[in-house]
Amino acid sequence: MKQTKMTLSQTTMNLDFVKRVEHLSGSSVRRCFQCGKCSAGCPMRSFMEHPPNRIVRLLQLGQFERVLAGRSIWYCASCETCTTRCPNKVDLAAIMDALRKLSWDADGPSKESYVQLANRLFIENIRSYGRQYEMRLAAVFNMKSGQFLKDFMLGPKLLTKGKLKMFHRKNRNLPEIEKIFSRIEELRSKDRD
Amino acid sequence: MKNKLSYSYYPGCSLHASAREYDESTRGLFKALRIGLVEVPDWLCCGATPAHNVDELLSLSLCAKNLELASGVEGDLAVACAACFSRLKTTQHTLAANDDKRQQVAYALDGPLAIGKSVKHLLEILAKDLGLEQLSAAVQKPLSGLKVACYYGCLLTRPPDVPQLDCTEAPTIMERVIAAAGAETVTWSHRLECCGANFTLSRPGVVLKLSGDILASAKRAGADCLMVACPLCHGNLDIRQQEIEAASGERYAMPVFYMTQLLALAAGVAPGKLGFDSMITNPVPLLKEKHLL
Amino acid sequence: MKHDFEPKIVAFVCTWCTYAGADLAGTSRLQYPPNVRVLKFPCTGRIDPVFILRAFQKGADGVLVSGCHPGDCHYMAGNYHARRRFAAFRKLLEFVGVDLERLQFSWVSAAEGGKWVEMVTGLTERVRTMGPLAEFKELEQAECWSGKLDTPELNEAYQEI
Amino acid sequence: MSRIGVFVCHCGENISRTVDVEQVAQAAGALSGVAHACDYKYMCSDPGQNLLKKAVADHNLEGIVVAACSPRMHEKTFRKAAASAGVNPFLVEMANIREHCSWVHEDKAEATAKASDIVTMLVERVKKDKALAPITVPVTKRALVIGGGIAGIQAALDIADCGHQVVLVEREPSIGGHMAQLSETFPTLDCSQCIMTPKMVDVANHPNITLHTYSEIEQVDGYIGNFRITVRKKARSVDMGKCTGCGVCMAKCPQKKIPNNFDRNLGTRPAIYVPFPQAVPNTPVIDRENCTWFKTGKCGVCQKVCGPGAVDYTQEDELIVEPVGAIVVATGFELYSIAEKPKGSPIKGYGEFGHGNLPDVIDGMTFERLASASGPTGGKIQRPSDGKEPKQIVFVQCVGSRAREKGISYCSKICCMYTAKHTMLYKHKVHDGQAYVFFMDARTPGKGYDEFWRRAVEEEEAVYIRGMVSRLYQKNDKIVVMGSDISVGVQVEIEADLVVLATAVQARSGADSLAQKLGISYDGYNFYSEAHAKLRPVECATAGVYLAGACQGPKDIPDSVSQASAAAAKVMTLFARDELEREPIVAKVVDRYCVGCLACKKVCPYGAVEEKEIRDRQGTLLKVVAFVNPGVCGGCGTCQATCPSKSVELDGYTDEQIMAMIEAL
Ligand SMILES: Cc1cc2nc3c(=O)[nH]c(=O)nc-3n(C[C@H](O)[C@H](O)[C@H](O)COP(=O)(O)OP(=O)(O)OC[C@H]3O[C@@H](n4cnc5c(N)ncnc54)[C@H](O)[C@@H]3O)c2cc1C
Ligand SMILES: Cc1cc2nc3c(=O)[nH]c(=O)nc-3n(C[C@H](O)[C@H](O)[C@H](O)COP(=O)(O)OP(=O)(O)OC[C@H]3O[C@@H](n4cnc5c(N)ncnc54)[C@H](O)[C@@H]3O)c2cc1C
Ligand code: SF4
Ligand code: SF4
Ligand code: SF4
Ligand code: SF4
Ligand code: SF4
Ligand code: SF4
Ligand code: SF4
Ligand code: SF4
Repeated sequence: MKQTKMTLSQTTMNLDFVKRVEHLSGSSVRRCFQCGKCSAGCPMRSFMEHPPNRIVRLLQLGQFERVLAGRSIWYCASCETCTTRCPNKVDLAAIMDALRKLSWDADGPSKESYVQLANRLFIENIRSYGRQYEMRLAAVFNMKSGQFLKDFMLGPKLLTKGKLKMFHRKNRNLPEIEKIFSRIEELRSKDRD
Repeated sequence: MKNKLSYSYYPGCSLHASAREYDESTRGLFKALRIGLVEVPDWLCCGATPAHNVDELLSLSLCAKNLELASGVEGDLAVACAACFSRLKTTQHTLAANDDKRQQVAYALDGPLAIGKSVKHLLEILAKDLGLEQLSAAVQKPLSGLKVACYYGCLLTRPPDVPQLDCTEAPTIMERVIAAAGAETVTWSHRLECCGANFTLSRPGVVLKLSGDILASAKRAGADCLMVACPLCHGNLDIRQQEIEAASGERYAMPVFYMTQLLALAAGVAPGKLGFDSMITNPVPLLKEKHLL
Repeated sequence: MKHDFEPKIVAFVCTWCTYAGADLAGTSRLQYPPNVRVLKFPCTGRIDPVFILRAFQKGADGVLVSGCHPGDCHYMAGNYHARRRFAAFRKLLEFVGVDLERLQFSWVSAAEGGKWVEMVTGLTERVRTMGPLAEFKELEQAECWSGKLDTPELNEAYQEI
Repeated sequence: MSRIGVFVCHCGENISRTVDVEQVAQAAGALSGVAHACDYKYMCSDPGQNLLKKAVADHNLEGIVVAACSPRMHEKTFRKAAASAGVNPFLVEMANIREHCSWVHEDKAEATAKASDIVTMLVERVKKDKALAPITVPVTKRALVIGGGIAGIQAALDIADCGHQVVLVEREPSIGGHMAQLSETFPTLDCSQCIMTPKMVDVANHPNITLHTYSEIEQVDGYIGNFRITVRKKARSVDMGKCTGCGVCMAKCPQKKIPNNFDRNLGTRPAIYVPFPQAVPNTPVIDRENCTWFKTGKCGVCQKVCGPGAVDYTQEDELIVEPVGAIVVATGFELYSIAEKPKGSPIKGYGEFGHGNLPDVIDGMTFERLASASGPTGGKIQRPSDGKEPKQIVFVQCVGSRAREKGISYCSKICCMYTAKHTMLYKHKVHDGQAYVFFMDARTPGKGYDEFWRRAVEEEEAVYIRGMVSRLYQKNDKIVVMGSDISVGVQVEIEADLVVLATAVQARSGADSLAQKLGISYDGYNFYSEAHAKLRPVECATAGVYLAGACQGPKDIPDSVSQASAAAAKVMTLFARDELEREPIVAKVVDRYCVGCLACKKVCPYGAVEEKEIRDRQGTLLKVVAFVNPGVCGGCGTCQATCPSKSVELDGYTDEQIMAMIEAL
């Protein structure tokens, strides 16, 4: 349901959330004066329901449900255009990162499952192999997202061009990698409570 | 020609697979320029966009680990992929400024951090360490007549205080490098626009739109080909080019070269070693037309 | 209300802002404890930390230093210099063993009669609970500097520089 | 001092209600050195003052303490009374037992004790007081005005009309400043030239104004009332006495293609030139950098064609010394231009707008020249690249301003209004064109200002889009403007024929070095600082120097003119007297102790501390010490508290006086 009314009070504005975003991103949210320059240059604007400047605005108002509910944050390409051009050094790209992390941690209410799925697979790949194996990534993604025939035409072409490796070697330092992952999990769970 | 330049080398995941021609041409070019290149053993994925997208700490830790691994190899760290370059630089930048994060990463890596290695993109090595004069001196087959649209994408220059490779909004480093090899460069509008990046997997529609705009702009400017320094950009502009054509009804047939392919070609490396055959948009007719093959 | 201990509070204030603020407290008939003695300066920039030390030696139990708000200095920048000077001075005071709670810096403008009252009342009450500052008065007995500038000892010292 | 009189006031009942005044007087009388102590109902009344005078005579008093109200109330009254009785006014102290005592305490015993303490402290202080004589300095009734823009012109005319001599120094070959470049001016849309040129001519013809154009301030010595200004008159290469302004030289000069800066390089000028036809003075100068004769020793055409023989290649810079009593600084501003790599400017540059490499992206002043009837296009709006009339024109506000990441956080104040003006001028000239404005806020406070902006929107149909522009790029012969409309929440793309950027108003480059010569302060952006933002907005903290116009901060013409007239009024107030008298609360350095560290010089907010050399009779340098110029010292005492060797003393607030009070605690 589209919410067209906002009741503002100290209880409806979740400013703690905003503080966490500011802490994680290392960027102030308050500095934004809504010039819209970020949104003017954002290549992904047309795929988002909230333009970047509105994301910041919603944060200023402590409306984190509205921010996280949409798919906007998952459509940010981390291109850094907004951060580069913001006249107030609002690091929107970092804010987007922080929002995604918070959403991810909260097992995000976002609708954008494909992007999330791709991210998840990508990271799992690193954990199991140390490096990325594009072939596996693409195949598993298609399988899990139920789009078995996506890029059907592309696969064989890439294979013949030597661009997809069918077989891969695991890194020798996998135990170390595993340790990094588990320690980060530990830190994250500590962070959550 | 004598120079004693030597680097440790972080190819990044793509260069071992979809961007193997970038890897091969880089090695070829550096050999021709007599610049040493020693691959960092057991390097890991830098985490790329997905990691920092949802887990900054993971991204920082993976990069810090790579920097630590690289510290075991002589020479500054040469990076080919713009995305890896950006991640490594961002890691250094973030950890230098943030004690909390530094401590967390140190905990994750279980030890003191060794992240001081100087990280350099190939462009920097060619334009600054080697120098444009040396580079042109090594040219055996000038790329005369080839009109190149240099595509920077997002991460080579942004955000302003991280990569510090060149001017953020009006860089010229790619143009200078390729001009040193005798090519002509075109002035065009979309050099710094986003190609759609890693949405190629999850939302290819995005890529078709954004990369389509880039191809259109390069064509408008009269370019023969595009030159890139990032496997992701390459993937979107080259591998998806036919889809873009199909979706937009425009015909581009615009070869997308890695900068090292063109430079190595100019430096006299055998074309057979430059992976032209693995490009989707066939560059051979263009190169023949320009008498470069 | 009578107390066992009535602290002596000395206030060093600038003439343009805080002195006028204290005047305003008066014209508004606000009430505050009578423990404070006010010394007027052109500017907080004129306040030499030696004065504060001396005040403690002479029996002050608490000292208030107050001037114009940053940016409002009548002399443009005097209060900035003062602020910088006092930052160093606080360390010195701490070193010689004065509880820094006895020394308060603040900004009171000519319009802040109420804030003046708050400052004075707050400091008086705080110092009251801390009790008298004994060590320094003893020091005074031992040392005996006349406060004069033209003494032979000082002249000799200057010659040496 | 042993003969001190103490006078305790009842203030009706204001004091005596809570303070036992008799007891205070009695206690005072017992203090050592007090020769007379009494109380009285109203000390400030005539009988009260007479009582004081009489006591001085009767008891031969040398110092006086009046225990009454705040010194801010009646110190002057009692000092005057004492002076008329023959006691130096600086030997009078007020013990504030009303505002600081009787009014703020209830307990009579406590209040009385406190009042006695206060009186004791001031009795001790008065013992250390020294008689001070008011400082007087003569006033040279001539003013210097630096900068001949509208602000400088207005100030010069006002002062000169009042009958005083004015020296006006202008850096450029002509006076006029930015206003001479404007087409029409908000909020009334009158023609800038029409209202400006008569004033420029008035300056040239005024018998009281000496005009030095093509000149700069070389050196400033002295202080309020007594400045000595060294002016460098740059070599014009044309004898102003002989030149008739016929213009033949300019017509014949073969070097014709030099970009005319006055026209923002849209047009060209010869090497011998006046910046614009209405220039004052109408005497050309030779731009030696571009003149063939100066570059190669050949040509000499202008000299040959000049009838009166005014052209003189051998002229050299000339230094003139002008004695003046007051200085008005009116050096104006500079407009940030994205084309020039900003030198010394805090602005980082606008690569996303093409770094000035897109010919059809211009700034506001360039648009003024396009719209000006006397401009390079004769008032036709034509874009620089191909001279076509733009049908889609986009204005972008706040370029450089309000962008702290780009370097400047302030609002330039004039651009909202001139952009609205530009949309109107455009509409008046290109009836079938459409103007768009990207803006964040429309800042239009001022009489008739908001109405003006609304007129641009409602009647002249400019489309205002709330949101900024991220990028501009060339696409074929259009400029693509990528903006956003944050109200709708969409990206907006416009293919424009011409883009006009409202770029930031900045301080003059080199404003800081002029400030250092003048000893005035400036803010982080190099705008000159006023003594007080609200109450002394036209004075510098440095006495005798006044500010007018945009050199103090972004300003439009009405504000510049108001401030100029105010500065002139301040100068005239100063000139109304032959001598300046000021409170003798000034610092003095004791040479003997001073070690010449000059710590005092660094902290002095008034730049009053100078270096003084001490030499023996043979003239060998013994040491360098600090010297406080009493004409300049503001009396803050910062130097004294800073001096490591206690060698500088502030009269009226000496260490002795203050220590005496502390000792009396
Ligand atoms: C595009 C644009 C449009 C505008 N439109 C309007 C408008 O419609 N209405 C309006 O009210 N205002 C307008 N303004 C503002 C107006 O231009 C200024 O308010 C006004 O020019 C300020 O006058 P000034 O005398 O302070 O400064 P300036 O006009 O800058 O004059 C300063 C003078 O001092 C000289 N000078 C500088 N340094 C030195 C030195 N060291 N020694 C000697 N001389 C020196 C300069 O050469 C110049 O002649 C506009 C401004 C711009 C940029
Ligand atoms: C809520 C508010 C907040 C403000 N805050 C600020 C701020 O923070 N900073 C700031 O710079 N400005 C502020 N201002 C603006 C500031 O108050 C005015 O700029 C300023 O008071 C104007 O002074 P004035 O002398 O022109 O007028 P006024 O203050 O209005 O004085 C006019 C005087 O003339 C008298 N008078 C009127 N008619 C006659 C008559 N016929 N005969 C004789 N006497 C007459 C009136 O009684 C009055 O005493 C604020 C204003 C408001 C409303
Ligand atoms: S560019 Fe910066 S200031 Fe402007 S709206 Fe975006 S975040 Fe806010
Ligand atoms: S970083 Fe994300 S939000 Fe910012 S411009 Fe790029 S895609 Fe848009
Ligand atoms: S210099 Fe000579 S020719 Fe030129 S305007 Fe003056 S009088 Fe005429
Ligand atoms: S001498 Fe110089 S100014 Fe004179 S006509 Fe020749 S080029 Fe022009
Ligand atoms: S006056 Fe208007 S356009 Fe100019 S800086 Fe201020 S808000 Fe921006
Ligand atoms: S009317 Fe007042 S509140 Fe409204 S914009 Fe103007 S100054 Fe601001
Ligand atoms: S600070 Fe004191 S010693 Fe140093 S120069 Fe000034 S007066 Fe002399
Ligand atoms: S008293 Fe203040 S103004 Fe005077 S010389 Fe000392 S520091 Fe400067």
